[in-house]
Amino acid sequence: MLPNCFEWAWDAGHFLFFGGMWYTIIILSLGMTWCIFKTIMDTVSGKGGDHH
Amino acid sequence: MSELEEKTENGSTDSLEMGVSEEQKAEGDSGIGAGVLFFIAAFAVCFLSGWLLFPNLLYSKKEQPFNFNHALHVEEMGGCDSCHYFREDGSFAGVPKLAQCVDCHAEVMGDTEDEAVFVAEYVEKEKEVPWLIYSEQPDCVFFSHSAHVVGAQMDCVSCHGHIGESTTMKPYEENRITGYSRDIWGKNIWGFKKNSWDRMKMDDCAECHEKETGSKGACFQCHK
Amino acid sequence: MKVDRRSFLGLGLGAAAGVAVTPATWKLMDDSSIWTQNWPWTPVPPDGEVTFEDTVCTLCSGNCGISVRKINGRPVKIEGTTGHPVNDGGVCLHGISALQYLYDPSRVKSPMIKTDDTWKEVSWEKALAHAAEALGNIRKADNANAIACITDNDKGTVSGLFKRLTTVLGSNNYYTMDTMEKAWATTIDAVNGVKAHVGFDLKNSDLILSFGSGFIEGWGAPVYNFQVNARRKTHGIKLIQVEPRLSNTAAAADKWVPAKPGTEADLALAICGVLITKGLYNKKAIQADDPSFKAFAKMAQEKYSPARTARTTGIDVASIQNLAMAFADAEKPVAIAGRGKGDSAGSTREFAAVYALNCLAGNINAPGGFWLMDKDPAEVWPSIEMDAMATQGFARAKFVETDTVDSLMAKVTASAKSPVEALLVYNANPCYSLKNAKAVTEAVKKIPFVISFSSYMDETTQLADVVLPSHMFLERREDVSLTGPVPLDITALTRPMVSPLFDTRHPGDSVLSLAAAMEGSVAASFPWESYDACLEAVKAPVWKALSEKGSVVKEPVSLVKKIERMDFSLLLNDTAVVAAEGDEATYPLVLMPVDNIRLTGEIAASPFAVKTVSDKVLKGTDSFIEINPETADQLRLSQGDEVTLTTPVGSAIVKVNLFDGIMPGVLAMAHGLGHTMAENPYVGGKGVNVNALVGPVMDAISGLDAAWGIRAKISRV
Amino acid sequence: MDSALIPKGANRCPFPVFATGIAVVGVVLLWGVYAMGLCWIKGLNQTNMNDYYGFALWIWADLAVIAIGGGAFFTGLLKYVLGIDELKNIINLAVVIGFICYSSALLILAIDIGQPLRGWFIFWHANVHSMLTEVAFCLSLYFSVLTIEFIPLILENRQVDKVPFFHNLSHNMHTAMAVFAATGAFLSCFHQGSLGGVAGVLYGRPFAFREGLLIWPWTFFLFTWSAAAYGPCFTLLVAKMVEGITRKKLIKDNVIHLLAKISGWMITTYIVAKIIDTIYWIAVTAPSLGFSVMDFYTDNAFYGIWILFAEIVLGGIVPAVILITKKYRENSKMLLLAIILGVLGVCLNRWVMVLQVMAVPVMSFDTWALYIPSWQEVATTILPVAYGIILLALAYRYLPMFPQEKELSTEK
Amino acid sequence: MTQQNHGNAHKFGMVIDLDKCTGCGSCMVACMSENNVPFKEDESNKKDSITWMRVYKLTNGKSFPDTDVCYLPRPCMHCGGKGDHGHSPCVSVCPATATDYDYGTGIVSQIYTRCFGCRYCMGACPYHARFFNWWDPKWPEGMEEYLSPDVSPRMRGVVEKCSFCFHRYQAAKDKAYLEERDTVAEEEYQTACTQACPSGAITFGDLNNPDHAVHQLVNPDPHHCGRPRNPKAFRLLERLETNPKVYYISEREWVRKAGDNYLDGEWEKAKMKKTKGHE
Repeated sequence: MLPNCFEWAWDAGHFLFFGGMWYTIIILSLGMTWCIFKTIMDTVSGKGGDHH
Repeated sequence: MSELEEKTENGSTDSLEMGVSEEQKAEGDSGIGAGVLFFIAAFAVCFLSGWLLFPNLLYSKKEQPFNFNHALHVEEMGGCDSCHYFREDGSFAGVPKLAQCVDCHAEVMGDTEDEAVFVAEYVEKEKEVPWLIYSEQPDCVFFSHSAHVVGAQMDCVSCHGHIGESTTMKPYEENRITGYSRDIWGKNIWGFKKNSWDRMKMDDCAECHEKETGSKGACFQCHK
Repeated sequence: MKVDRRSFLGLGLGAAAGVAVTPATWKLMDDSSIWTQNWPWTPVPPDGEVTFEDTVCTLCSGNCGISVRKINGRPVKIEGTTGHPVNDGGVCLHGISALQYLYDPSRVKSPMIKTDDTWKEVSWEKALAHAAEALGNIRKADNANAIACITDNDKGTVSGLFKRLTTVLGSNNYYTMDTMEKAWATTIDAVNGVKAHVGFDLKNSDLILSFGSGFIEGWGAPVYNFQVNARRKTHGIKLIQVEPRLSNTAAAADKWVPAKPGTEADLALAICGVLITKGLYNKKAIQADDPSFKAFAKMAQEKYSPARTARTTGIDVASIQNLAMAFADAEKPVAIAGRGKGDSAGSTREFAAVYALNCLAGNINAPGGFWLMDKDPAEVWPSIEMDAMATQGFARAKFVETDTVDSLMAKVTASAKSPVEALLVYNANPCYSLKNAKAVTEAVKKIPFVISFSSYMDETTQLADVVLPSHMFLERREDVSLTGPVPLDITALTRPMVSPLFDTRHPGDSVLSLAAAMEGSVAASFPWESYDACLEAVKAPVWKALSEKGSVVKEPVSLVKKIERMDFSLLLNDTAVVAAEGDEATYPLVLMPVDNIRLTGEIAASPFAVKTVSDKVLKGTDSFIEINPETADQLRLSQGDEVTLTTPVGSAIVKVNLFDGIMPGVLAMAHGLGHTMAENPYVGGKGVNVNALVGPVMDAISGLDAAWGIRAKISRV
Repeated sequence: MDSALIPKGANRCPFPVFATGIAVVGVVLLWGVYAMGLCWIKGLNQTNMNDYYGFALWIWADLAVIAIGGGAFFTGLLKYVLGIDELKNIINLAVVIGFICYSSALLILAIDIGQPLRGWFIFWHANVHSMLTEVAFCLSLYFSVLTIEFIPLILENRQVDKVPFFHNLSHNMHTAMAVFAATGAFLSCFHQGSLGGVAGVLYGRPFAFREGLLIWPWTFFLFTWSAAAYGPCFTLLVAKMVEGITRKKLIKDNVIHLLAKISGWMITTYIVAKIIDTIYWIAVTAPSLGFSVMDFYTDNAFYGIWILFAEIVLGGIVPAVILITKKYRENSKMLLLAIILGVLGVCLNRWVMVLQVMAVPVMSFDTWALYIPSWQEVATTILPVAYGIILLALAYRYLPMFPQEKELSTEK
Repeated sequence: MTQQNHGNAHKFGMVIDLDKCTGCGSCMVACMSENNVPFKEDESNKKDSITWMRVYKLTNGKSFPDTDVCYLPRPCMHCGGKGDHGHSPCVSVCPATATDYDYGTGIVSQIYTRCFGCRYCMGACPYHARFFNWWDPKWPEGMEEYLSPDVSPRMRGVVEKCSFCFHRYQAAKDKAYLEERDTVAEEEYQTACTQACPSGAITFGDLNNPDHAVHQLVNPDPHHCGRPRNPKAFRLLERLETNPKVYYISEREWVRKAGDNYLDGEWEKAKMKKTKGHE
């Protein structure tokens, strides 16, 4: 998972596999941070108050 | 579901909602304060206990049966290999047995209190001294001294540190959960180490093997 | 400030965030998995200096040389001693698992006395006093001859001590268990009138004609034979196996001759007949004009002509001719007999027939042939002192003329009150290994006082009144003389590999201390203060070599040259024919006990050995019987069915195992299961003891047990 | 009693009735938890598994539950990525089912391994060449995606929605859902495939081995395709069951038939690929390793050629035909039959790809090995089913899963 | 030793002469005693009985009296995998690299502290040479004294297998290092089963080293991943390309045929081709 794992080797297998994994994790975490950041912005600006 | 039912059903819930929101508004400001305060307090307590209390709890300190003065013996007997020697089949004798010590210590030598304890409790009773070995690796590890000392011409200090110059034995710290000695698992809980003998985990061996032989080596090289 | 829901939420989140930032969680996760790598209940064997020490394994008559690997004096592995004349580095599976016998859970840990059916651990003094008192009362009642003693064989100093004790107590009832070596000795005595120890020089032979012997299944010295078998391809040694079932030996043999069970002797005599008619026998060895030979020749050619023998053995005439021609053409042929491992004696007629075959081939005392060895035990025993009770008892007649425990037990069963009032048992387990084991167990129960010297709580010891537990062979220094049919004369010395684990004694010391407890002339006849002293004194002639080198190998082996007569008259009449007990009508099938290298006869097998046993021989606690698929179809049985196996002697519930290699109409069952040892769950209570289903058949000539099987029937459960 | 939590305008059974239902299923859950405890504390000797059957009921349950949980990623893919907006009425149910299936799969894996405390070694000391590593990574990542997809649904609960922060959060997450769904689909394609790869790479087992493309055996693509094909069947099946139990119409027929049609075409294409693969396997792969096809289906007590017929014809061709012809698809009985056969078909395929692989002897002197699960194994397999029912019931009661529910209830 | 220095790497292997093997089981017990293999009270369920070396009983399937039996001892094959690149069936599937192929010796290692018991390797191995500790090993009271320190006793929940007695190679290397030799002689590294076999049916050594007996007995073909060129020798399941390191020798044709799977008539066709070829 991380370069300080015992099994870590800078070879094709690790690049593809963990490259894909970290790429996916980054997308998910970016997506979530964007959502939360936007939510904070909306809540502070008092947007969500009305109950539709 | 008829109109009526729906209205009453809505009606009842609305009132409930109304009630809830009023409360929130009433103590709006202080409520947040209490929450945050508790947050910080809990955070601080856990943070400090995690960093300070936990390491001490995790490691138990044990004293050696009696003190052993390495410096004195090195001076008297010569290098490490006078007591820690290789057998002719290549295996390593490790910590000397009572039989070796008795060659000189048949009766009390010198006036230290530890000498008295050693002769009384162990030499006379012919009981092996239950030394707590700082650099004892777990059962799954096969470490070949001959490969390192003879094969790679390494000196003892790089793995055992300056124990040869010590006059007193430091307390033996053992991880309560795993049973590993602190010399194996490392002083610094975060894993930084100044000199090579501060920690002797798998990664440390692998690091040196990588440097010297170009690869971490196959599993069975160090496992049994 | 009001504590409400939100503050609790804050508290929780704060704590979680706090802990997450410290190394605690990750450390605990890491340490918990390392904890699973070092569970306190997973043993950590201490390391140390590796040393090797040699000794001799005494689990069977092969006496292989073994070297024990020790770590700081703690034995961890048994390996073969390279260069040892018998086994040269190889060891059988039982020898390798000897350490499991050392730490066997059914070891007797201290002397015990049984009072109204419950064992009580006592001190050595108390146990010896109790035994001495009982023996003393019998002697005082002027019935000294009622004391009997059973040991495995009469070789070596410890058996000598037991024999001496029995004699000095005033009884001539000293018996040894039946083995193939005893049957051969009586045959040679009957035919040649000489006392000799039989040996087969198989390594130098070029044709081995085996009549039912488990040549590579534990017969004689098992590892010696394995190595002979391994040389067959390179040294051109042919092996022909005569057996109704495809055993491991038959499968490895160059030719398997599936003769009907119990007809091996007929086939041997038929081959003799063919050799004689074709004049292909060694004329020098046999005086053709000798009247007894002429009678034997006439009988062999007529009574056992190939045509008639074909009917009795089921082997066609051509095959019999070929066998004879093969035996004649071979330069150094040898014929061997002794069923399976040779644990039980066997019929003298069969041994005589095979011996006749060897005589015709003229290979007696020849390289690669049949050796009559003269083994001088090199023991020096001081004289004994007999008091009045002893001399009077000793004068009385022995309970059973022939030296066989079967007849002794039969005599005890027959008489209302047991003639034997006290029984000493050492290195033998009659209640398990004698045929018709249940009857033997009842007989031993009738004996008022039984003293067992066993190291294990085996079937016989469970019935004893006093147990004087012996060291296990890895804890003893003792002389061992090679008894197996191997062309070697070796006396070896076993060395203690570990200091005794329990409150046990060397059996020699037990005899000495028992004699001392009896005081009087009995004590006087044992002038040594310990067994080690006795060993040194008795083996004085060879002690120096024995103690230094660990073994004395007599090179060359001294052979019995002077043979008075070659008289095969015992084969002329049919009295010695051994048939299977039970009538054919009620018992249509024949049950044969089969010796399996992976199981042991005398003592129970080790947990490792039982683990190697196939699940077609033992499954859970059920034994299997091998049956030919044809016979199984006739009885509408399929693999794994549960059936009741009934023989004239007993019955048991077993499972069916279809095996093409067994002759239709014949059943086979492994020997060595059915031990009843509660403390040892690894072997106790597993399977059926085949000895409980097969009855003894007394041999007309030797009186030993010559049973090779029994008639049986099976019915669905 | 809990009416404040029930979505606006939806009516649910009275709380006591709901509570007893949960209690009953809860007892089954506790029985499963007891068996799980036994397996963890006493070890895996509690099962009837042995050295021939290292993989057994649990791994089958694991594979089957992931296969039928494929509805979540496929429906998500259709709605968010391919823009078939009509599926928004069923996507919530699909996500809940997906969440239940994946959490069950992770739970089963946690019970199945011999040293649960060392489970994280699969992440830390990962062997990138092993299919099981790939399964573990993508399974847990996709589970996080499913959690992300599930959170907005939870936030729409009436009481939670009141808190403005949560209200905004669920709204924002809806807007970003397409990204998550796409990542989820990418992850799912991988790990569904690698579950197929688990059996396909075993070149020591001629029954399971398949050649393939680069490092992926054909079973890799077949498993993804079959999960995507049969997943929606299971979602429809659960929808039908929920409607049956609650005796309410929750999803409009056009949505059901749309999803059924897509699933039908997926099954058709899958079964064609499966037939081709089977023929290639029978004609080329197995014979090259010395096995004729009947060696895999004869002289044992259970596995006969019937299992191949059942998997391909009954579990594949029949549901495909029903689902792609409009007349049959519209007939609710035929639809139900098709989706049941579909789900059973995929479960049978997973059974064959796990258990028959272990049963078939490879060495000529080896024998067939048959195995019957122990009660602990059965209990721990039923545990996720019970847990799933409870979670679904809670979601149905307190979360607005079916947008068309109010509309359909007023129509009646 | 990485994959690069394939050149001077050893390739330890075993040759078992099935005509000398008597099925006595010494190899099984020697292996269990040497490697602290545990034993249960009932070991008759051969599907969960841990026997690193197991002796199979083969029959030629003919009826009485043409039946023939042959015993086949089966240790771990230490497969080299397709093309001998070290992707053995089990090594290529282990998710946590608890089992690994050592290019320097050709031995498949099994690390009991890394294995978390997913048992995938057991499914991958066609030879059933891998065993799971369903139970925590337990020795009768006092018997733990006979455990060897060279092989760490296992705990429940992990897979174990034959290691070609690798601890004996470690000990031999220890001695070699002390005596400043960098190679280990043939007789210095012998497995416990080889040493214990009373019939000398098992030979062990370095297949890459022409002076070693295993190489001479089998004459492995370097261009076909060590396929035996001696016609009487065969490997188990050759066609699966697992490239095992254990070779078997037998004069009996039915035994050689039992080593692999053949379609109807394939064996006869192959035999004709061979006789026409170079015999």
